[in-house]
Amino acid sequence: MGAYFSEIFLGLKSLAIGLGITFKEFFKPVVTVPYPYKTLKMSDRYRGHIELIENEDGKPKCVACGMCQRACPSGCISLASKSVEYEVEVKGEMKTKKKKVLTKYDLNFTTCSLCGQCVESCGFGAITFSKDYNLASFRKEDFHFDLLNRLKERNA
Amino acid sequence: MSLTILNAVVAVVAAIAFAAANAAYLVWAERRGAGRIQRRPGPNVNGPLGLLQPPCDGIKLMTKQLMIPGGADKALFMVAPVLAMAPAIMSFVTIPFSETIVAHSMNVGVLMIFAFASLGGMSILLAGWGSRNKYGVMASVRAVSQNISYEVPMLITVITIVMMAGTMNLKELVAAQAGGIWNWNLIPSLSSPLMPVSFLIFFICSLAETNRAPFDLGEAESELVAGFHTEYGSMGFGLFFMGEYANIVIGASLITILFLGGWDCPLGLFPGVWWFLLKIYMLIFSFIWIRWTFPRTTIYGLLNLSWKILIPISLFNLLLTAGLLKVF
Amino acid sequence: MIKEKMIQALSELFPDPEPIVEEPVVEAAEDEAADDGKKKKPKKKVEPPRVNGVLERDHAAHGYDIDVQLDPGELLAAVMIIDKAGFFIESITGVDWIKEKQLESVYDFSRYDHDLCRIVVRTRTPRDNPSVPTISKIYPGASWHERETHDFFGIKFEGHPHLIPLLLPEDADFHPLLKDFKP
Amino acid sequence: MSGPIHIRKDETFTLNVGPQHPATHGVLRVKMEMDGEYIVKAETVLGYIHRMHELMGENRTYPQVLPNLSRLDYLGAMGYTHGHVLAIERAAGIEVPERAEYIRAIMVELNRISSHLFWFGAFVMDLGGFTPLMYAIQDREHILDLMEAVTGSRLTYCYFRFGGLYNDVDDDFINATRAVIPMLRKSLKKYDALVTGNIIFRKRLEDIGPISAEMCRKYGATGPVARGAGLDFDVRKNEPYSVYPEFDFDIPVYHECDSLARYKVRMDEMEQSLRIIEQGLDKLPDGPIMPKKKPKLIKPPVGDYYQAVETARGSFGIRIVSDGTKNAYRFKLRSPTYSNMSLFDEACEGMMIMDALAMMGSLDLVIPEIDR
Repeated sequence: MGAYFSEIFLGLKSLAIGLGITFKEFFKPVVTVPYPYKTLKMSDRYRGHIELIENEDGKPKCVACGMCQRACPSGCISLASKSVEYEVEVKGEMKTKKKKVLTKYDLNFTTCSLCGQCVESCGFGAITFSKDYNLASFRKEDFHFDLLNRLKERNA
Repeated sequence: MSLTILNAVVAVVAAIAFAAANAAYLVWAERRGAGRIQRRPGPNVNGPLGLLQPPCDGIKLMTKQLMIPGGADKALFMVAPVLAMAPAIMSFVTIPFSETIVAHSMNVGVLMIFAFASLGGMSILLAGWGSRNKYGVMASVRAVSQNISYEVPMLITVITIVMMAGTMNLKELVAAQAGGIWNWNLIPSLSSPLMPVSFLIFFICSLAETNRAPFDLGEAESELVAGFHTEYGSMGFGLFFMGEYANIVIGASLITILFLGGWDCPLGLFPGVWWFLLKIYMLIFSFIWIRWTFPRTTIYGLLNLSWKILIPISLFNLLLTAGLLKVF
Repeated sequence: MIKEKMIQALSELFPDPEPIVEEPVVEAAEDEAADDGKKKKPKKKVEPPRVNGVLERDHAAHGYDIDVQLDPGELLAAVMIIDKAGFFIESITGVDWIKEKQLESVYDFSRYDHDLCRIVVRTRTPRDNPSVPTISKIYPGASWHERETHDFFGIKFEGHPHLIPLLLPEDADFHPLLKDFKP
Repeated sequence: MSGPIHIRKDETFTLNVGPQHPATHGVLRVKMEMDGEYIVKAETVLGYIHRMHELMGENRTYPQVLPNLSRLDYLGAMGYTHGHVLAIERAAGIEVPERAEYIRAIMVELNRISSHLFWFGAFVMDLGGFTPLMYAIQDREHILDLMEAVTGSRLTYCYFRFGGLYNDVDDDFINATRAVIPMLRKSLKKYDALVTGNIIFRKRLEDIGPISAEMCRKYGATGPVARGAGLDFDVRKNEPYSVYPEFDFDIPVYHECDSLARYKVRMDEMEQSLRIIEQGLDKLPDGPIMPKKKPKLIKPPVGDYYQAVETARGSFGIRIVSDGTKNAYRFKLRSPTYSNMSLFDEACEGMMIMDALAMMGSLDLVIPEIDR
């Protein structure tokens, strides 16, 4: 009989403690961020989709070596390049040299798993993560990013 | 007192309006309250403080298609939500908000409210059975056994009070408690020392009767998906929802009338009807507060609570009160 | 120590003439040496497939202690010994040795107590008709692992009560982890 | 609770719990034969989000598989990646700098806490209490912020590399972590008062869903499920790896075998993880986070390698059969919940559905990890 009443009493007490905790929380300030009206700043290392980095001339640093393409586990990077001849001054005389210039750098963000292997594999520091996370669309095609274009738009 | 047709129409319309407004804005209050408890704002986009949320929800529910699942019993499926709402509205007719504001004062008011409350269980049974859903059937069986076992301690507690006041008229029950807080039934008196316990029992039972958490076994969303209203959409679901909140208002009013002195004012600052409303909304807040604090009980835990704890204690209280009434 | 005991108990399953019992020991020693030297000697590669028997392995290098290879017929006996010694079943998987035209099913057992010992039991069956007795009678938990292995490799577990696809669709008639699987 | 005394075979019905059901936390389906509220027989059907990670592991080079591992278990991704890198390091013989190992341990433990916190919330939600989930998520958010600042992502980290780490932690992280620890301790006390002591909660879990030690052994259950059955088994202690031998921590073991025991194990484990993080921060040595010489292409020598780690859900095993090329010949993932879930069919027989679902919650299921 004693156990019966003590169980009722202890049960009621535990319920009261619970109610006390939620009552205290009731008066504490709200912790959520009303997302579309207010946004949080992403941390410096936030890994969004990748973005090309420009050099001093506003041209992409990328030398189109294709390392990122090979490193990508999902095969979502595709790039194309063409050879361009250019003149450079070596020891006082002008010489014609060939180099690869990036003509296309497509990122298929629908299959990207944001692992960062591409950025790590890049030996030239030519790609970086963007801080872009407000990505939503009804069309798949919106996530086939043309990074060269994005770079141009950024510069413009 | 004779009831003219005009009187009746006005009473029913007022009751429906009160029930509907309460149901709509209690949903809002519940969501805001839950939000505050969980430290988030709750609905706050539609209108100031999200006050336009209930009309938006209502419009959404009304414009949705009413789907009747294949193989369902159409008649029962359609009747059940109406049956959930109607008794709740009918019960409002007899509830006295103050000495004068009452649609129709009956001398069996308590009995009438309990009679209508039992119909609520019926609607759940029909909804679960009629929608041809296994979850629905399981939930309705649960809900009915729950309703039956909780009506017993509830009625025993009411008998205690009726015995003390000597009337079943709700108005007279309040009148019997007039004259200050110490006269309320909540406060133990010489003839009924266990009244706070009775209050607690009645409070728990009204939680269970209205299918509120932690006794919401009828809709137990984590195991029975949505329980008896799994198959309901659009306004069918809306009616169940409104019925639930209307029942909460009735439960709170009944507690106020039976234990908290109805419109009796402890300080007398403003008219009694405001005190009455204040009391019921305080009780409703505690309902909301409890819902967002506790996990759900099990069905056997629920029945154990009723048959092993609430009924013996309330019976004991009844006998004690009867004996003491004889003595004093 | 449980390791020595288990090696003893499992070795008794191979009562063959002495040279075969000897051989695994030699191989084990060689294997250790190979691990230490990082690079396998070229002659290792042309060595014939492993002979059935018990091998002791270095836990630090391989992650398991005892490596048993046996015929499917002896599997149940070995698993019963392991069960009696109080091991729990960790996983069952397969490996497709397509060059040798064999399918290997691999059983991992480990212990709950601090006497660390992981036993790997391997058994090979021909690739064209892979069939291994089920151990789900001894370890009911093996049932799912065997169904999974059946899904992926098509190894039939004889006597399994419910050998239907678990992870693959119910009507799957392909075995994706076979090396000649073309999606 | 025992089952119904008398079952008539012709009076049972089949109830499909899932693939879409609030209690299964994903796309798991349990076909239950019911007699009223009692379960007569249950059969779990898996594979609704089976993605064949093992085949991907064979088709891709070793570094390319790295992101896959965090897709196994989205709540405790670090632990799984840890197992993977340790296995490859064991196979290829790569030395890991000490600092990297310490950071790994800190990260794994942080992730374990965040996983347990989310489980705690989801579990109480299974039982019908919604609010603890929100509190748990608030606390988890602090941990995710910490981890985001270092790793760059919030859920699927891909932070460990063979031989080291993707990037180093800074003082900000260390200070922020030190600040978060007492806050979490306070929250754990709050949960204790709000949930653990609650009579309704206890009544729902005590003596419900018994899983005995012998059953654990027969089904290979590990992690909190085994520890709730009185088995003192934690890979961090039993088969020490990484820098765990350096830390002083206890393995919580409860002998009640019921759902409450499993709940308590996890709640105590959070405290132990906090202790490990504290010690890790104190002991964190200076130095590089990547080895000086690391093979450009990872080609483990021919052989068969196994690595077990203790994740939030139990012992995760990874077996790599290498044929000496840059792809694995066989890439086997032994997921802990797969084994833990396999005993559900037997354990839930004769239980009532709400108890069975409470027990299912106490197993801490993450479906992508079961289906792989």
